[in-house]
Amino acid sequence: MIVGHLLRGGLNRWIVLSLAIILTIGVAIPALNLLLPWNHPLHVPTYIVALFGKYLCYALLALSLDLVWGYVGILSLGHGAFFALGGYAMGMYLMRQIGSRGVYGDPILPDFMVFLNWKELPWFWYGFDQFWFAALMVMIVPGLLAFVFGWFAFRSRVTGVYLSIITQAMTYALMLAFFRNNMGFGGNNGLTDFKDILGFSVQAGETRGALFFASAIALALGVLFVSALGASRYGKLMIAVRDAEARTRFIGYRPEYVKLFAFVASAVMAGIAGALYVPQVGIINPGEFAPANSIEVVVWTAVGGRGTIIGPIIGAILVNAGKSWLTGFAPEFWLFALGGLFVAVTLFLPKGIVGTAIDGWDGLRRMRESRRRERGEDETMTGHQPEAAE
Amino acid sequence: MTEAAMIEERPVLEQAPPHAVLTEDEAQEKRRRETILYLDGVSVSFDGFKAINNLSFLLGKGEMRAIIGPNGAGKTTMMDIITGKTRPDEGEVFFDGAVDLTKHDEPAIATMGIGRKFQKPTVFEGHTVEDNLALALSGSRSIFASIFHHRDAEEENRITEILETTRLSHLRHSSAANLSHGQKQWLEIGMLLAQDPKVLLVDEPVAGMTDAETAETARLLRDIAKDHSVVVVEHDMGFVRDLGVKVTCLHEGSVLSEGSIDHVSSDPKVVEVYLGR
Amino acid sequence: MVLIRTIIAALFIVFSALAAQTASAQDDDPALRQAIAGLGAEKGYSKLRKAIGIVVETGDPRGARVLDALSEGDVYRRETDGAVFIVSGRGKQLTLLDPVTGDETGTAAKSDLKKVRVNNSVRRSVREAIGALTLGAKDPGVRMSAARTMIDNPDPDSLDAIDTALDKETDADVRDALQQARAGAIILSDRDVSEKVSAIETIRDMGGQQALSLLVRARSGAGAEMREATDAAIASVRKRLQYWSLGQNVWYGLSLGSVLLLAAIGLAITFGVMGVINMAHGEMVMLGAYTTFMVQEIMRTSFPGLLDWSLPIALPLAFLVAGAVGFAMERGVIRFLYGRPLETLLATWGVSLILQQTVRTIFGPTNREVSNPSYMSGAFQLGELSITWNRLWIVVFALVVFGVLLYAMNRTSLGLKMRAVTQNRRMAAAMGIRTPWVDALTFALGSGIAGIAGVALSQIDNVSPNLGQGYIIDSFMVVVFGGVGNLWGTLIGALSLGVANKFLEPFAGAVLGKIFVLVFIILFIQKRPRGLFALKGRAVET
Amino acid sequence: MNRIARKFGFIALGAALTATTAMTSASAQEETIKVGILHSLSGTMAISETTLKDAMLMLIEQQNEKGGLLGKKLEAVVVDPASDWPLFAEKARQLIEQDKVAAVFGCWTSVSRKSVLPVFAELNSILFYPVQYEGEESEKNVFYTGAAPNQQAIPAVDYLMEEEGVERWVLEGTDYVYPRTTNKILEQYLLDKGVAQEDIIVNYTPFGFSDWQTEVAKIKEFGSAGKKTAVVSTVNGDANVPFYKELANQGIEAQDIPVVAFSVGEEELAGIDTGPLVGHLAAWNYFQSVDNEANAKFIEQWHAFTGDEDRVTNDPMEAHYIGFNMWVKAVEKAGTTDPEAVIAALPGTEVPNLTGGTSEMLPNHHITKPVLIGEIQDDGQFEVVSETEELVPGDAWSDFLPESKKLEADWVDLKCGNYDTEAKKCLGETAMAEPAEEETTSN
Repeated sequence: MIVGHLLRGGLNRWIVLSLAIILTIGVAIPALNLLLPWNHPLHVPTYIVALFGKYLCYALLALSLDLVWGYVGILSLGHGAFFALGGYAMGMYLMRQIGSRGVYGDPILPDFMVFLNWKELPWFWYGFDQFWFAALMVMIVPGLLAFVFGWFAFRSRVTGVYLSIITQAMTYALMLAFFRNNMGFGGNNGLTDFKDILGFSVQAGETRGALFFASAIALALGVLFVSALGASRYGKLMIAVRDAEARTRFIGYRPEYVKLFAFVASAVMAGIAGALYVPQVGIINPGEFAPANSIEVVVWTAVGGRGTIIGPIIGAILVNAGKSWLTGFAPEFWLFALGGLFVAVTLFLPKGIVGTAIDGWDGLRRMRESRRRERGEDETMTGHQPEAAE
Repeated sequence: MTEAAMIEERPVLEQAPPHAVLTEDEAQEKRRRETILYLDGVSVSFDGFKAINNLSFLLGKGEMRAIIGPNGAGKTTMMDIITGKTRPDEGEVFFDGAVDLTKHDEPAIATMGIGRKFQKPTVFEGHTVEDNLALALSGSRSIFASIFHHRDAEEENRITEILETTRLSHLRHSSAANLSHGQKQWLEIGMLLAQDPKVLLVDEPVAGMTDAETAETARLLRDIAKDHSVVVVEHDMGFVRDLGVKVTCLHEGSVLSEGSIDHVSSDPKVVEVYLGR
Repeated sequence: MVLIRTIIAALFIVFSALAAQTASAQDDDPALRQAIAGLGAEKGYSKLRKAIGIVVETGDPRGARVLDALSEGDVYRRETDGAVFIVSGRGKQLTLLDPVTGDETGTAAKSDLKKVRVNNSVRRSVREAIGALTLGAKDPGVRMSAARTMIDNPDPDSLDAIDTALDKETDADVRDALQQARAGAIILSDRDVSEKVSAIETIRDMGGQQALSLLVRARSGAGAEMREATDAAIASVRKRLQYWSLGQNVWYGLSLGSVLLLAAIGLAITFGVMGVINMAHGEMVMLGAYTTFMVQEIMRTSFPGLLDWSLPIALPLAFLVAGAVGFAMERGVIRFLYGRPLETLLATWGVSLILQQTVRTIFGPTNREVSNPSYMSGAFQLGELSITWNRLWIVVFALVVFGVLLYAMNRTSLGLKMRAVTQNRRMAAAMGIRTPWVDALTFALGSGIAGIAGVALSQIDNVSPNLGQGYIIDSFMVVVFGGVGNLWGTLIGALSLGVANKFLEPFAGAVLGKIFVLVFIILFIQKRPRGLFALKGRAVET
Repeated sequence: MNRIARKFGFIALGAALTATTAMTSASAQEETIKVGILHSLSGTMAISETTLKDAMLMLIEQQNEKGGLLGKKLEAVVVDPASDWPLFAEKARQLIEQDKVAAVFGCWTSVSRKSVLPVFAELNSILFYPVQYEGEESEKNVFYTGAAPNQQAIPAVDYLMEEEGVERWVLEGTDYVYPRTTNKILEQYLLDKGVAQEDIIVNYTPFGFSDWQTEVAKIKEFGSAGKKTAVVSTVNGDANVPFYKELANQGIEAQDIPVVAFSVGEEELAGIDTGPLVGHLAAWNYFQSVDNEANAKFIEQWHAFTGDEDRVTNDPMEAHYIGFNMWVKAVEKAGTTDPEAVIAALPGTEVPNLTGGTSEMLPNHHITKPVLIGEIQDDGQFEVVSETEELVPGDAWSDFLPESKKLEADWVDLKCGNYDTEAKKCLGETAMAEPAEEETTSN
């Protein structure tokens, strides 16, 4: 699909430019970190690499939410669940990689199982010693959950607020479940103390750089995927379902499948984001399922501008950079700032930063065109002119 | 697509007893086969309120019919039942003489060839006029097909054709959100046409239109009726008269009167509940 | 503790009267004085317990005063001469009271005094001792309490005292209690079998957890001949308890349900009726709880006598505070967002963060103490149901709030206007209703109700900036489950979720129980996408 | 989607980039020694951790009044990890890498500590962790100034057995690693002491649990079996207030069923009316009510620093007091703040604690502490009813867990946090280096 999209020349130059920027950052930041000596003025500290790696994962998560919220109009308050599930799948692989280097030296069982007196590995931990299996699960587990959940919810025509609330119930229930130590996922402490990924130490600068680059690639692919999807007939169908679901049904489409596909694709994207996030921050625990986290993702997307492709990316990076900065600089004001930002964005920038900018530009262009028309100039030059008033 | 849907229905046909004497049932079935829409003894109620009460309604193949009736007469509910949005509590609903519509949902019924225009014009406001029609064009409704779909010349031609029929050619690239009320009504009718349906259900097509637009719409519908079956629900008696077709008047969920416009409008029952006051 | 304090208060009245009559004769009982002096002499808890025994042996009811003070930690020894005093007051300079009479005898610096340390086992001895000392008191209420204490702490050694008391006892209820206390003491004693068997019957008829505990204790020490009778009695008591435990679960469920109802009912207005996804709802509850805290603080410092009235006083204030914040929120933020429900979610979430942090800045991040007034403390028995007063009050309160709200929505003109505006804003405006005003008042009403809920929740939960967070998700579940826009749905939804939760909890555990309830709600919404009590009608989807 | 919009987007993206880079380049001043404080100031843990931040600020201020350290002033760097565990790791990295702090004092929950461990190991810095915890850990870069299970739980159980004659036990906890481990240790300990299996029940509730009716009724029923019963509570944080309120309301008095808690201190009691709770117990290494000069002075300073006479002191504050003084002493001894030198200098360091003794940093990076059992009083304070004769050394690896019995931590001689005394080797990293033939079995 993506290839076809490229061949058809569907890529406009802004998408190309954003891809270029993402990939440049993906290469430049690790390179500046690894190749320059620490006292070089352009040296990027490891701290920044880790921080930006995290932002890139958040950006991919926000983009995945945008796919369902911005394009299909499903406000999911449970996207953190897919992110966390992807993260857990990766975390399980990383746990298995520890092998006998755990504190108890058990070759198979992770530490938390040893001190809970588990004698053997639970069945759902099988296979996670293989990277390919874990990588598959990173996509399958969130995708499957989204499929089952969406299959029921969309077929029953659960919409709007009701859908939002039950997605919240879903992530809340998962959080409670993962908090249980009996579940076999490490309870409240989650999975930590990772050593290797694919044989490379997760602490090594090179691995960090590679993970950072992988995150940038994943984000770039996400941008490509969403823009290709948006430009296809299916993309138009998503907008159609968002704006007039009943109409699509009466011209023969099944909106539940339109939603389901977007929901599953989005969950898989979120899962991948989670999987890249975990080795970079070094921990995954049930707190990631907290409903508040999912709401925050919604906020990033809203701040940047939903229904646009770079909006959620910008939103995720800006809000999180603000968070990193304020929680270090003026901890007491962090929540005031965040709260104020939500209120301000919904009141003054309902379409988000990017959406508002588009509107502003459209208005400007229309004004210029009408002025040109007044001057009697021909308007054949544009194929996309706004409607000519009769 | 329509073919496929009908093949599915064959077993229903075979259930009819193959043998001999023309019983009452068989006579009815024969009558049914000649219709495009067949409603018999249909009732539906919401919370005890009977919206449709033992309604029987037949629409012949290629026929255009106007339906009138006061608010709450059950006009929209009848359309809901035909298009699969509402399930009747009892009664039979058949399409094309053979397909039991009560067993299908909206998208299935739409792909069989029943198109519906809503009371309130409903188009995709986030899309251009062209894209609205493109989405409605008959063809595969599968999600994966839509991802890899590429518009071909034939489709382009079809869109151009419909734009001409509905007189929206000059607005081809405009956003649907910027259309006037009347233009939206036409676009919606155009989307119906793009589906290439056998039956069009048109709910209040001229509500909120100027007289000129109304006349234009009547002409458009008559055009369409040449090769489609059409049901038009309308309050505007002048418009109904303009259409010049058989009229059914509904009241409290069942048929009050049926016949030519002159017959119905002079029916004392109709005058009492609807026309006069 | 409370119980003992009341006994002492009653005793005090009795004895001050007595003391007045026979002042000089009894005032200086050297045996009692000496026994009391022993309390300060010995180090170590076991020796202290022996000293308490000596005070009891004097049989002098006036010994109860010093013993009570001892268990309260108010008995000190003067370092210089080893004399024992009851001490009152705080700070560096303390007032000394005579341990026998309670009269003031001077003051001393804290550094000159050594506190007589007590622990639970000492307190237990004191409690038993006071029981023994007060069995002969004048007031039947005090005797009853003493008898009850003896039921709770059966001791074969006290049999003689009980028998003496029984001989003199005239009050029927106290006699029954004494009989039970006696039975309890007998089955633990080494009396003969026939006496024990009849005692077991008495205990069996008494029923309840207490009886079960006694019987089980008796069984472990019983000989073969006793075992059968004990087992039968145990089985009979257990069976009765089982039936009651069903009722107990229903009660727990209702009381949890009423908490959910209280938390959700304001949301049923702001979310259910107005369609605002009000994520700041929990913070309104929190504001109500902090209002209660403020009221109690003021009461405590300025009007200590009114402390028990703090809740009734806090109710209207909490309503006003939360209502005013709600009003400001509607005017400042929400009114720009009607028709965009999902965006109200974001804005109100922002407001909730700001409110939380504001409260954290003003009151600090730690829990604040809100005490239970006396009428909300403790529990009473209804058959074998143990019903705590605070839960009972909360159930009653939740139902009253629900009733009042239902009345306000359905029977008052404001309620009529509210419903008119939410159903058809333009039509309502056309009819001359000032819709912005009604919107603001409706939102203020919903918030105010949340504030009232906060007053009640402050009685059972933490009063901290995070208070609201704990309830917001549950509240939404209740409203969505019950059916948006339907107050009855909220009531039924809250109570049934509460009961379901409490029936699941005993065998699934608290966490799994809650997960099951959540999964159930998710599945239920598939079946009825608009909740339990959805409004049906001609589809108006287009 | 539109062109200028994207352009706008890139500007914003650029702005975000520059903002983040700008903040990293805030240059460190050379004259001060920086000390990182990593405690949540918002979110669910703010309730406990904010106090510790204040305590640290006070300690640093006092040290500066005394003339600082190595002739330099100390400078506190406060960050807010907002009760968000991955954020703890990020903030730790920021403190060490960007702010170049000499040591970090912080964390409360186990998971926050686990989250920052790899960061401290990688960047080789020092963390002082002030909270009682589940043990089963000994890291080169971490110094545990809170209690290990043997410094809290076991003496408390001993007290209940001996003094109160308890024979039946309810182990009630929040479902996370500290209660799980503590309860496992206690269960084994009780079984070893001859308590029958049916006289022990273990029960877990979720975080922030607020409806305790069923659980308390269960305790009451369990307690009515004719044997003296006690509850050992590892219930955490916010769940405690409703727990104690329900206990009081259902009439469970300390004289009948005492509750001994390991996570309830003065700070937690500040939110409860303790009248009905008099006599319930807690086990800690410090109580505000401890009567001696050092403590009186500390409390006075604390009240002066916070400007609030009602602010209480608690055990983790004392742990920071000890930890900070140990660090100061070790830095003076090493003559540098270089982590490697300070880590080497810390074991063996002795400083006075606030309960009248002298605590010592042990080679396993835990410290020696007295164990105090206190009963709740109606003024929200504890009264000490029992105290260990000598200081108890913290044990990183419990002797009551089969897996950790054989493990030993010693960073002085063995240079290992988990030395297997049976296999005579250091587990973990070195196990990797050695050939995998002699793999340890999981039993």
